[in-house]
Amino acid sequence: MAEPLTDARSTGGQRVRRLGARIGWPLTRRIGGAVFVLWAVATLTFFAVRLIPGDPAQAILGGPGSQTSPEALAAVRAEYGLDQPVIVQYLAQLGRLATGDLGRSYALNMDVGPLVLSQLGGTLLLAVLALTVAWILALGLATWSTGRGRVARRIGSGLEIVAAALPHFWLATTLIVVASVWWGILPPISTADARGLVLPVLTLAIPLAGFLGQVMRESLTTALESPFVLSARARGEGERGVLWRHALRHAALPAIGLSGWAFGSLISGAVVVETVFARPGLGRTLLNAVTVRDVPVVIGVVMVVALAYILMTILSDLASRLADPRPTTSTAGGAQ
Amino acid sequence: MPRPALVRSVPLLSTRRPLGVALAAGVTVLGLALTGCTSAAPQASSTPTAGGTLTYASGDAEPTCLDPHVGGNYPQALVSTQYLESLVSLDSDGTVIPWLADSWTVSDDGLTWEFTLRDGVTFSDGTPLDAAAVQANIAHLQDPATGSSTGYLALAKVTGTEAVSDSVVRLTLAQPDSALLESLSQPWLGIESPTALERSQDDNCAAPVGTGPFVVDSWVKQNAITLVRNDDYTSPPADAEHDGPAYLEKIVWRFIPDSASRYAALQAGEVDVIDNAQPDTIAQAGQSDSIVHLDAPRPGASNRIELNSGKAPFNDAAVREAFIRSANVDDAVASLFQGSAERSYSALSSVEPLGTSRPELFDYDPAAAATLLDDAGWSEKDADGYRTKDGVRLTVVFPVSTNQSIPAEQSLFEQIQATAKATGFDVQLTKLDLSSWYTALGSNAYDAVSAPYTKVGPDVLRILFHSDGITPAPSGYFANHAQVNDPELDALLTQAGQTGDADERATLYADAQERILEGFYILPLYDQQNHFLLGTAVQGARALPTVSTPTFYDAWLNR
Amino acid sequence: MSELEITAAASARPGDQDDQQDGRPGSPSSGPRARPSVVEIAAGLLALFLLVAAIAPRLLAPGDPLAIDPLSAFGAPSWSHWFGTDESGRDIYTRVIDGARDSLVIGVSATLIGLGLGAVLGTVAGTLGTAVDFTVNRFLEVLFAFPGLLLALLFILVFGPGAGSAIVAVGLSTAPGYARIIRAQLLRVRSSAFVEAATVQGLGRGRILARHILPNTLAPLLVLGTLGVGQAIVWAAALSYLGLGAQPPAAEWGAMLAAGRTYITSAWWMSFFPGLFIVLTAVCATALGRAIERRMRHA
Amino acid sequence: MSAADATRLAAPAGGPPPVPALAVRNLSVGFGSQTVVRGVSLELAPGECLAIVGESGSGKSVTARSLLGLAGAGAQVSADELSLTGESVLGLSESAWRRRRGRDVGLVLQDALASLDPLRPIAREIGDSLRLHTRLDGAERDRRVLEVLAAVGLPDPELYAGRRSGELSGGQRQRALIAAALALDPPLLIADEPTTALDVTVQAQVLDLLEEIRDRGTAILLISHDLAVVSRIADRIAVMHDGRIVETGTPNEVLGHPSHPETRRMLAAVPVDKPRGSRLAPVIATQPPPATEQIDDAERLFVAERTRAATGMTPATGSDLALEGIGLNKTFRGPHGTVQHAVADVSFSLPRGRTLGIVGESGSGKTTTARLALALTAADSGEVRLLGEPWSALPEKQRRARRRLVGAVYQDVLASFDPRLSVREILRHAVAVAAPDVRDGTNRRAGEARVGALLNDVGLSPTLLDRRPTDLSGGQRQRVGIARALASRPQILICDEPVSALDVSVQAQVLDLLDELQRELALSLLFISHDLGVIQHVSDQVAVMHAGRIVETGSAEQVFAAPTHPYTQALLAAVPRLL
Repeated sequence: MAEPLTDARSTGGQRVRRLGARIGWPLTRRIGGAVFVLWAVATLTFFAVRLIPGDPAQAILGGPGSQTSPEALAAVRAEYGLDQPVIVQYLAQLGRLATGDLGRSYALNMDVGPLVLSQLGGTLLLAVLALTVAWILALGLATWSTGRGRVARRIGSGLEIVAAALPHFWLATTLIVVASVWWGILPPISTADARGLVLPVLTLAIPLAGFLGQVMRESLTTALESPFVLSARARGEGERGVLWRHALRHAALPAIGLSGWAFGSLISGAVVVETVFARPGLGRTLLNAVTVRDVPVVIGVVMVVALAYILMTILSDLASRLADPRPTTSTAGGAQ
Repeated sequence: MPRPALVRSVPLLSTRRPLGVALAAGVTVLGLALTGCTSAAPQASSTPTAGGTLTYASGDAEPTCLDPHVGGNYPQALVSTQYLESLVSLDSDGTVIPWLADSWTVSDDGLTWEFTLRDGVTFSDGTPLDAAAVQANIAHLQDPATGSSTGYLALAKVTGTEAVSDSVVRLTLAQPDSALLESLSQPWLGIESPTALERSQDDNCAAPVGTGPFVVDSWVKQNAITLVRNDDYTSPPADAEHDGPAYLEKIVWRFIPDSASRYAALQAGEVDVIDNAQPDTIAQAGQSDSIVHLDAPRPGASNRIELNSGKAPFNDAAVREAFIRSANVDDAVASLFQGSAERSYSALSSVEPLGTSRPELFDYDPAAAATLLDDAGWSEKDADGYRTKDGVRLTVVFPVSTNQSIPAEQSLFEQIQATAKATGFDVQLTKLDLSSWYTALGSNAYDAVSAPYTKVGPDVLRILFHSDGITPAPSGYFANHAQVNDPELDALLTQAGQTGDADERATLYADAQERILEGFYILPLYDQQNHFLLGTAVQGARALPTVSTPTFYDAWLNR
Repeated sequence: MSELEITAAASARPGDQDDQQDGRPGSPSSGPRARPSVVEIAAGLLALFLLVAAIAPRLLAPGDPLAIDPLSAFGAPSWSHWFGTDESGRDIYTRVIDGARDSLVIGVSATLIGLGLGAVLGTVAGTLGTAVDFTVNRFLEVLFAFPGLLLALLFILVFGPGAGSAIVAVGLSTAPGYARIIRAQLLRVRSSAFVEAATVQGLGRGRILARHILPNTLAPLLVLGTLGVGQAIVWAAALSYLGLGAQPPAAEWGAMLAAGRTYITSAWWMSFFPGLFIVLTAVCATALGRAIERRMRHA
Repeated sequence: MSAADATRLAAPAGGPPPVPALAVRNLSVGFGSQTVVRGVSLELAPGECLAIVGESGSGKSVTARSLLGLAGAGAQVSADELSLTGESVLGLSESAWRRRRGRDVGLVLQDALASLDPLRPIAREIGDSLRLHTRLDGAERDRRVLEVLAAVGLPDPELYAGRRSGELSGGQRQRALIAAALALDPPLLIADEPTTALDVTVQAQVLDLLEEIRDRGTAILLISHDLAVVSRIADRIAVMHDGRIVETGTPNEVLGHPSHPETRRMLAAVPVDKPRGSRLAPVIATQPPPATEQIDDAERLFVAERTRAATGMTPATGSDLALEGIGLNKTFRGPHGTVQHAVADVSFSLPRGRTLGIVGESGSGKTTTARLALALTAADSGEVRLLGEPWSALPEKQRRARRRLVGAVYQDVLASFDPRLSVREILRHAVAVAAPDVRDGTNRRAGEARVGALLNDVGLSPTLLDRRPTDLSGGQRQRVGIARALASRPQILICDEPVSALDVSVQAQVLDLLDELQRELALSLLFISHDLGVIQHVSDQVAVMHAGRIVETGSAEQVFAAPTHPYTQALLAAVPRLL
């Protein structure tokens, strides 16, 4: 499909400028909002982790199972500032965070920054791939089951509902048993090559595809009944053209808006999936850190996840705006 | 196909266990279950070939530091066995044999030990192994900044070191310690390069330097540790199968916490060895041509439920006995462990020669239990069928660590819960993560608990049952979970720990065990399970007879 | 009066049917009153079954869900044990039936907490002025930026594991989603023509809120709740997998599923049936929610 | 212009009878058991414009869509003949249909905003037919798109080609939609209500365009509900009713000498040029008056109350103006800090018992004026006074008590009802707001009676009381809306486009009803509409709004007979009239 733009320079330029104006101001507001959210997330996490029973100094010295001396505990408390009043610790923590310093892990003998960075890639890759695959699955099912009559529609929406109801860990195990143990075609754990990604990505993508598909199907039905689809048919457009050139784009809009939320749920899913498939990543780091009360790592991971979530939301807003350049913009939904 | 020891089948257990001090029982040592079966290789006839990469999948938690001096838990021991070596080792009969130390002597008063080091051994960074290196290691272990727990306690009686010559190092003790050699044999006291120890703790944790057959090459957190062959290796223990460098070129050491995934990975051939194998997979492996089972129960204490005698209701020996009599353990072990674990009636692991077994004390006898409870005043029953006394329900709070108890063991507790309910006990199981579990113990909020303890030799009894162990460390940690406070028992255990005479020691430990078992402080279940499953390609792998960690020095791949 | 009567008569003429878009009876607005579909009937029957299981489990499964029988452990599905037995020889069918109560209680109460909290937050944000709206919105954004599972994890670590904690934790982590939906709905209703019409009639703010805005805002809650129950059960199951859910020996589906997963290669039925019921419940809830939604939309 | 176009332009008018662009014999369309088109026959020659006129539900749109093979899922279409440009299309396969659509026949729908994909630039929409039916490459298609856009009279096609329908004005949009249908220059163009949503001046332009297209040789099938609109360009008119064509003929024949009663009824309902106060809908007393005792009671009560209201109507203050706007200004802030003057310096006065009509095109500020009059929006400056007393200046709390004096009737009446409520509840609430005794529940029976009376007032049967508005027809809904507005016995009714969404015969009934009520209840009406005919018919005074200002005001006779402002003149010139 060729861009039918007649005068790319002027109209294109104008469009870019108009788009810029539409996005520019919200973007600055977004950045302000993001800083606020990060601050609040850090604060909430700081105090929440503090509520968990257990002594951080003990966590630093190898956990509650180790046999530490009072002197060692005191030394650690002083070193990490744990003997300071909570508010001082909190401010110190904020100060460090403001300069980008995520602090030092209690349990892992390393700085949180490098740790989180090293784990971030795997999780992001997993989440982005899962999101992509979920989109492909949802779109595929929607296109397959539309315009094929009631039975196909029923099957399609039935599959979506079932998919959305699958618990991650159960799905993961079932996939392992079927694909790895019975068929022996895919490794059950993460491997260096891409094959190891298939099952984890599917595990995350299938339930998500169910959600996206449900949302998409509703708007797809609306779009297919709209006058512009009738117009397109009247021009001689076939089912496929109607679907791909017109209806799907409308159907995708609400689902695009949901992508920010979807990303958040993928991170939750990653906690389980990374454990089952023995993949390195933020989810596993988080789970481990929480169980050993490794406060700096918990805060660090949560901050990074929050930041990624915010970026994802901005991206999905941006994608919404690009997909739907109409001026009435709906904010990205955080709906379930 | 000479199958390796399925001699004793066993339970398994999972993650980190705190290790206590090793005590030394001079000469006496424990035979491992691997007796006569050091190799898991199915084809004895083949000639070892060099090269290849072995992938090991561990179900234990990933260590936070690869230097077992720091802290000191079982996962560290597992991996450090591949690159660190100790001064002495044990052979499969439990005899202490030379390793980095060629020979040793002890003074008559038992307070001075001299070790002569093996010649021509260098660490993989080129630093020579000499007396100063051993001194540096002991100093490192005893330095509070290191944060050593297991190794620190093992060396508790060592007060000084001295380099007699380049190759002779002398240790001075405050009291006689007949467990010293056994302590030194443990991986947590592996000898590291003094040059490497000079580095920051972070660096040393990331890649400790030893004399072992493999070298830490890289460690990608939460993914894998890569170990490569040490081509200049010269110091195998006396019971090794061959000399010179290892056969394997590389070991990839992975962490797969999910047991189903781990087994699936082995089935799919993605990994070659897994640990913490679950009972049902062991049973399956028994019928499989492609998977071999290696059973290596850990030394020290048996797996048991400790009954908190420090408070009601278990401060009454009759109630403790009633609980033990009301629990149907035999059937549970049979069904849950599917033949991979054998019931224990002892406080000590079956690999401990000095263990005393008293099956008749642990018979399942609900009728006797009911009588005991009636007599003890728990004669009323409430609406739910639980016994009460003075309006208080007969409640047993039982925190379960999901890290330390494998699913089959958790199910076992559920079955005990069910059978004890028939007698009128309200057993309240709570699954807790490790930190919460320790917190529950530290705050004395338990009536029953199962905590594993790995340690070479019967000295473990002193740690677990001496009244000194009731007082918690500042961290809240204590080992005497049964809260046994018996001066006579204390005396027996102290004496046994210091005597140089083997017979006397045996008698003392036997007496001590009688008191413990007859006091119904514990309900023994089975040995600490330590099962490995190996792909048939892996040949020549064995567990070291010290704390049953696998060594891949002799291993090779027959692919 | 005769003129008015005449007008009345005129208005009743058959031509006055202008809302029927050019007489296309197949249009979707006409059908939905129709009798329930097969799927809806199936979902209804399943819901009934689950309800009976939750209220009177012994009616469907007379056995004791906690009765162990180690010697018949790991039994495959058979005539005497329809769903097989678990690692302690307990009958899985009995346990699944018995678990309906726990699972439904968890699902329903978690959803109620989430919805209740969401309704309060959403309503407060939508009615108490821009400052409150701004504050609540920022708060919701913060909650959204938290991975839901982490919120649940933290909560459980602070308050200890167990079904109660799991309920509150799942409720908490679903609340922001509900709050946003409710707030959006409230804003939509608030700016709707009928609210304006009520203003024109001279109705006071409070009355409009009570009589028009809140009822119309909260009407979709039933649908949301029905859809949410299934998801809450799935969530609670995830917590059970991480060992933070219901405590033994409770026959909660998530816990059973998590326990059975260990034996997936040797005893698939241990995880299959609890999993099947989780999925069935979620599907059933979704189908019912959809059905209610359709009927409400066209009512 | 393409080559094909050029030939067609040059085609001689005479010669042998040309192949008809469209020939239909005995077309029937049914959905399930219901037949909506019964035996329709049509023929259309090239360069001819045939208009099918009918009200909603008459089957005209289904007929049109059947000609494209798009009658819809489940439609059973049968005909003795159905041919496009001489070729039969009966029983064509879907793919064969697809090849013809857009090439042999183009479709223009109502409401271009929805009929053009709002997410795609119009150039793409227009280019789609080219892409589907030709082998032109991208650049050639772009060129052709610009040609077509120019041909439909879109100024500066290059600028607009990249815009989406939402970024165009109504007229531009409709032109683009026509351009999309014309991209391949099909011999037949079917236009389904192409001007319905448009302002009158734009409507005139679009009609001009269609005329031009017809004159170029394209056959046009025009579907409309509006006789006046089609009379302007149609060569022949077919009146459709209840699935049948009841009358066909030239505009002169059909409009001048209608033979079928349905045609006559439709003609009578057109308000244009009908004097104020004359009836639009025929008076047919087919239904006896509701005669239950209860209604009689209600009636008596109502009459008594009305008498009371009439006596109490004597103004407490001396003003004889019901509603007065003085120097109203209202601006809105645009998306990027731009300021839009929705209403600028607007003053109006509505004498008691009279009707002030405000007429203007979309965007002229008339709805904002209505909101200002209702005090739903606060003016930036200026004031609205009610019965000579402050109204807009009051705080809402004080105003609330006086709100019952002002009723409102809305265009989208369905949206103005709480969806949860039945007709009975809607009216009962409305009665309760105005009457405290009913609200307290102390006089529930009186409330019920009043509801019955109101329903009777607006000519609705009490059997509708327990229905929900969604189950009513548009006319019935609007009657309920009026009943609600009357519940508080207002002295003023503000009607914002109350009949725009209605068919012309229903519109006639509603207008008659309002007229009736005004006289009965001595109401003052502020009547806002874009429809000059309606305004002319209902108003005593008229104000013409344009771009936020009132450009002309005066008595209806004066404004319509001798408009002074050029805009009013243009507006009036554009009004489609019957012949």
